[in-house]
Amino acid sequence: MERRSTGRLIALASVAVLAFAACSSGSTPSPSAATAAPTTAPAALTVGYLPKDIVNQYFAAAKTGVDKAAGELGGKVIQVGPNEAKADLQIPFITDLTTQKVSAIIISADGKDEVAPALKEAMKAGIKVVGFDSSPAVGAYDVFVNQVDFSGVGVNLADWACELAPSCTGEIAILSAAATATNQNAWIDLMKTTLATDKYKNLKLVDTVYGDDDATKSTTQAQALLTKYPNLKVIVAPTTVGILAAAQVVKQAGKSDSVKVTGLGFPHDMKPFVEDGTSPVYGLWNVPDLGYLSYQIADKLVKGEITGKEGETFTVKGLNGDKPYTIGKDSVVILGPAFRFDKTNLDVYF
Amino acid sequence: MTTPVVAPTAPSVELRGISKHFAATAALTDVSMDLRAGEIHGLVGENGAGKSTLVKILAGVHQPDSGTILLDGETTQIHGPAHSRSLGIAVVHQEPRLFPDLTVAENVFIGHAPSGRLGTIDWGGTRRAAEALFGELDVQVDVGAPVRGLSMADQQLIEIAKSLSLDARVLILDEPTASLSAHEVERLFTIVRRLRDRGVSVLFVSHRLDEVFDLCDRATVFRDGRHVVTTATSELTTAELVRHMVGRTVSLFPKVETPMGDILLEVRDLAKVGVFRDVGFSVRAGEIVGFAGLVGAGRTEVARVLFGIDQRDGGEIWLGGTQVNFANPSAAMHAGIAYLPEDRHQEGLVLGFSIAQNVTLPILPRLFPRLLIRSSAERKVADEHTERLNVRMTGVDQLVESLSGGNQQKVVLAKWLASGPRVLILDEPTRGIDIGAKVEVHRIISELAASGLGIILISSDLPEVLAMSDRILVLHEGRVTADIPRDRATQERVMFAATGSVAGDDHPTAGTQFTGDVTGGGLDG
Amino acid sequence: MAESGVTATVGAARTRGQWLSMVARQRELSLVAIMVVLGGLVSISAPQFLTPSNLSQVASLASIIAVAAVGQAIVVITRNIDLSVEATMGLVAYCVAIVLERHALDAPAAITFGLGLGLVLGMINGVIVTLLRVPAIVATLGTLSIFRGVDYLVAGSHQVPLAGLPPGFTDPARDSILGIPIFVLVALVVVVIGSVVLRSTRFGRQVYAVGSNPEAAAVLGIPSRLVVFTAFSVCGLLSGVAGVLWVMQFGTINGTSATGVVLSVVAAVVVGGVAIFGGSGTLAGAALGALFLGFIANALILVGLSQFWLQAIYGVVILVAVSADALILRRIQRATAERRVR
Amino acid sequence: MSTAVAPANGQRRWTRLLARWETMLVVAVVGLVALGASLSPFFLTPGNFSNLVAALMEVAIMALPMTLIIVAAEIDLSVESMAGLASAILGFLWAAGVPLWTGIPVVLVVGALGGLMNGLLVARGGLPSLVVTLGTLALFRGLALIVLGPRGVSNFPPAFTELGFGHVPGTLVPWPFVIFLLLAIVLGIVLHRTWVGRQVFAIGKNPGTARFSGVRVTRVRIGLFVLSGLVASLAGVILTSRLSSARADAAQGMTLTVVTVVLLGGVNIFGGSGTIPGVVLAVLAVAVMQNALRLASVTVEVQSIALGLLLILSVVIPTFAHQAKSALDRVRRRRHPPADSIVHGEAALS
Repeated sequence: MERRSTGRLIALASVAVLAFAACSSGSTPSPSAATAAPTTAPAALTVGYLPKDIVNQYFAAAKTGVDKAAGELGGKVIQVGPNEAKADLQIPFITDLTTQKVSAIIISADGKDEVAPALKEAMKAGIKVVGFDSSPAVGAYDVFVNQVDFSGVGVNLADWACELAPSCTGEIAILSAAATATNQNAWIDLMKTTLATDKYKNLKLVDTVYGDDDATKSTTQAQALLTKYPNLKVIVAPTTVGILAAAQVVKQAGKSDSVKVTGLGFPHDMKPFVEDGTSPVYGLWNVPDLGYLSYQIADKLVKGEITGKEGETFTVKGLNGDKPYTIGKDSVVILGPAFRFDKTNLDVYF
Repeated sequence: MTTPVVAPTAPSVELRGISKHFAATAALTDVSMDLRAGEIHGLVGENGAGKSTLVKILAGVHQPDSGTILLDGETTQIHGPAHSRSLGIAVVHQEPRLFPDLTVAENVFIGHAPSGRLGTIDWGGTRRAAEALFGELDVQVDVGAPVRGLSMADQQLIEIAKSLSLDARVLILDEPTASLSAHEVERLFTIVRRLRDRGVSVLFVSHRLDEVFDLCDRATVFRDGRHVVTTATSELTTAELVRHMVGRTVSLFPKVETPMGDILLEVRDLAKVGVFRDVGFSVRAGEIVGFAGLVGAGRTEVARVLFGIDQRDGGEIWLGGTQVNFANPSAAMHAGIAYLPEDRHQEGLVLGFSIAQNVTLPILPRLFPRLLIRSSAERKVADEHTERLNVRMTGVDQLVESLSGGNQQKVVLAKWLASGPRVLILDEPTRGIDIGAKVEVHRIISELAASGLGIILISSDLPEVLAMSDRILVLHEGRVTADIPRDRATQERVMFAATGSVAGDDHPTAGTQFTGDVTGGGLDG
Repeated sequence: MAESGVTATVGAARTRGQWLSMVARQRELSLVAIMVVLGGLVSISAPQFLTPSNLSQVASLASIIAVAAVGQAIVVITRNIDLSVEATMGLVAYCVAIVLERHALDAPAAITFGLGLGLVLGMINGVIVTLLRVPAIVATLGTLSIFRGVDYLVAGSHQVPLAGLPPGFTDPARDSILGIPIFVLVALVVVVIGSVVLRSTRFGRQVYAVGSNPEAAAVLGIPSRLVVFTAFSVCGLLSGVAGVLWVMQFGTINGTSATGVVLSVVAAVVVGGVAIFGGSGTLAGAALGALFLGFIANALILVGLSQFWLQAIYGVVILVAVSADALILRRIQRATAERRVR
Repeated sequence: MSTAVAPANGQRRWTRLLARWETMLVVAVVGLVALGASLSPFFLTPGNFSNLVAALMEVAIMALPMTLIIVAAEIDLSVESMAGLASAILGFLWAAGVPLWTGIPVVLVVGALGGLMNGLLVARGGLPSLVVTLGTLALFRGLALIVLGPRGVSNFPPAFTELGFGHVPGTLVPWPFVIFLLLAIVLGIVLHRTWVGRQVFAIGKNPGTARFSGVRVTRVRIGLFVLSGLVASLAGVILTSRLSSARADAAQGMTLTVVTVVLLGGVNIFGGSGTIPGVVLAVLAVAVMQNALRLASVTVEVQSIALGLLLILSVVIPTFAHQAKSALDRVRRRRHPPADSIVHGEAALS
């Protein structure tokens, strides 16, 4: 009995392995695997690209821009990063990049203070630090590339909500990322101040919930919103994960007509919802450009063309209509205004 | 060999000249006996008489070295347990092997449940069949309830029902009453008699002679692996039966007479609900007090309370003139009590440890007050005590699991001697160890007594108790039924007391109660 | 006299242990009862709680966990545990999503593939535990990080969006038949089939036997290793089902999908009254456990009690459940002990 | 299942194999260092070694009491949440203006109390530690979230940050590593050189005998859980300091790594055997591996796969060595039976 069963087990086991191979072949090769060990001495520009986490496609999109720039300027990019957006997981990568003496680090901080000490160490070691997307603490970077004019986003969000709510009236709710997320909180605050103005007096912000940029949590939260506020008009989700979850929930609940979704999202994700009217209007900045600009700045910093001091100016071909960028307070550079996606520009796609 | 008997029926099982050896030891030598359809046949004998070996042979666990087995007159080889079962032989063990989480019905039919369409188990059928079975036994059990929570007795009934479900022709009960209360025993008997009347041949292995008389039509006595006699119980008296059983003198190390000191330990009206009560006795320095009685009579339970493992519900314990109450074993240890437990592997030794580590385990805190273990000191202590008991070993760093049973037991003894006790409680100190080691252990025990320790010797080996003890305390169903001084102690006396029927002149000590009811009795192994 | 004595004893002997063990066996009922009461209380402050739409949403979400919990329960009943379920779910979810996005397979084929993959991953656990003799907790702790690692490896930073899935693929997540959400039906089917198998087949009883008393099982010649292997395989298969449901529920799938789910699954099993040391428990219990936890989560949000309380309440629920089990068991045993010699 | 006690007769070989296991670990560490050196020119730089250990210190520190607990045939899954709770409370108190020299002791006391709770439920309540600590895993995390909510507290004084991130003056040795070493030495001595440790082993191998030998089993078990809770909260403090920010989700998911490291160190999951040096070596092995792979820009997913395989192999190898051994013994015994079997045969008679 035992012997026979043993035989069977082995047989099954081998089947297991085969079927397994089937799966991996049926799927994408990991992009991060593509960037394998380029750790020869950094004669050419070697830049460490350190996103919040390596599974979020937002950063994959940004990296396409980084790679583009690197290609043009003949530099090397090492992508490293945790598979969870957690600061304690991000720090070792900073220290390792420091050890590797990369010329520059392009980072989206998982926690502005958490990563600061490590980044300062890196800067001490003569490495240029460019923050993008989510800022490290001031002083822990040479330049921070802000994806968008923050106050602008606040206004935009309010405007879109107003536009989608029938005659700019009714209940609206916000589905944000983590309650700790610096960007989202800034935008939400600005949005609130905007809502306070007379034009929006009939919009009632009933609730703000947090989906932690996690598909599951965001979905649950969105569902709860629909249940909790039967006559909700608009869900504003200033996060790519949140807006997608919200749109799906609304669509699946068959409420695409009564409840609208807006916020910041990927055309790649949102296209179908623009088409079916669940989310006619939303916005985002050009993420690849964000990566592109970040690398350009890193390059300039390393080559000493700029130092990151407030008031310095520089131009990047193909961006900002070839007009010069000016480094602002706290060495912040602003990519540009968010742009609006709707039926008119369904073809714009990244 | 077999004397002619009343029962008219032909033998359903017959054993001819069965012999079985384990390595050097002869377990059974040229045993012949027969078992008839519709009879209850008692099989009695002391420790090592060979009863269990015979049972195991019938159950197919062992194959005889020589001799033949006949079933209904046909020579049969029993290849294994399964085969034995298929031949219609069912064995009910002292401790049933059931699945606590499964229902009664399922335990009865596990493996051979009636299956309905699609080969799925037909629970209705199973349930009905089980109810029918218990109906036949005239027992009302909720066959739908899980076995967990059922008493040992009820579990045995399930085992019996199981054997019925396999419609066994031969039912072997291996010491089924050892852990049953009088009432449960009575119920069991009622059922066994019913089976007998339905033509099943029952082999009833027991130490309780009165049960044998009460239940069996015939009885067979084994001694030292040999068949002594088979006879109708009606033609026997208890006294004769006992003589058949213990008709030998065991060559034990003679006890050295030692002067008694003052009273070390005194126990008054000790009680634990549902286990024992009104237990009172005293132990003097240099005295060996033997505890005789059946399994479940409460001997071990008393010891556990004395050692602080269990808490008493009533009574007083006086140690060296001061009243004591032990919250845990370490408290008892510090007060100078040591307890060599019954189960060497689960309670006596840490098998992964070396001899030294085992010996010093109880006294580590005392030995190394500054926490750090100095292995030199540890070895010294271990050497000292193991040499005293001359444990056969390569050194104290040897792992205990590589020692023989006897030497392991000596290590446990050494461990407790190392704790320097005033009173030493020995629970079945010689169970399962070879004669040689047995004699040594006996020598050690009397030496210890001679050195002024008070010793309580719990043993089911009656000759041992008789040889070693200055006084024998007999427990029966949780009460002291006799307190017999050495000079008056005989096997018969002790045995009668253990059955609750005390010969007139053995007055129990104060606080003990005499109970007249005669249920269960005889020796225990 | 003897006769009556007989019947009397057994009858008397059981009564006390009996109702206690009955309570023990009625975990399902008590869970339902609590949920009803809870539902009533919540709906006072949050009327939407008891609306069909809400209930079906909650039930659908819970059904995913329930399916996985059923698999887990089978493994736990055999005195093992499978910590790798969430990784299995995640990997299956992504593989199914990706083959759909790349049109490698059509929906039915993809689903079959997903279930197959789950089965295979379960078998891998089974082999490691039974053939390589690695304690289940260690083995599945290992495969947890291996499967998850493979998931990341396969997925990278790619995310399969809803748009990547064939139209209508996610419909089952909201559709219902005769008012019963499809997910709930799936869970029901799984529970029913599983329960029938466990209750009425040779294998099913062997599962309990192996967990309840391994020695006795060995004596009866039950092929323990084969039973355990099968249990792990089934657990993998059901994790696969859960993974597919996950795709339908959330539409967007990446390498991190289903992270952290194992806690809810094991919690559901424990709350469902399955003994962590094997031998007892029902699949219905495990499923109800999942539903119960789902209800609490939803109720908290609706009552407006911050979701931060959720974790703490989960913890308390688990502790209460396990203490209750132990308490009842102990009472039963004491009830027995008190019938010993006196 | 997991907490069942291993067959006693296997113990001897276990211990012998463990002796070998440590040597295997040493080899592994050396091998990994060599690998690292070959993978990256920066590996053997002094600075790298401090990074290498720093990244894993909280795990390493929590692994030490976990070793004792698993040796005693229990397990504590709640450590990560306790660390998180510690971080949360510390942040809460600091934000509330409580000075750190008061806050830290308070946090440590909380840790001890949490451990006490586990201990009482397991040792007195007789509940399986696996489930109990699963419950407190959720409970403690919940409390952390309730105490601090989603916000992070980060304005800690630099001196405090120094504790977690800084180095021993004049060296590159990070403070947490010093704490880890001290704790390892202390617990190593306790487990292997004192009678307390001996009692822990006795409980793990055979609780029955331990009890009958006057070992205060309940007390020891409770003590172990208290220690675990205390050290977990200490790890929480260190993490908070290293990240210079307190968060309710701190240390989330660390328990798996802790248990993995302990088992990797050769500790028997069924209790009764294991060594602190083994675990320390395992910590080094894991730290070196992760660092080497990071430096070689091998992505995190490969690391988690490698970790899982290591874990399984760490059990498979000894098991099979053991089986081979006992098979040999059986053959030998069949040739000439030792005294034991005779004795047992005789015992079987009655």
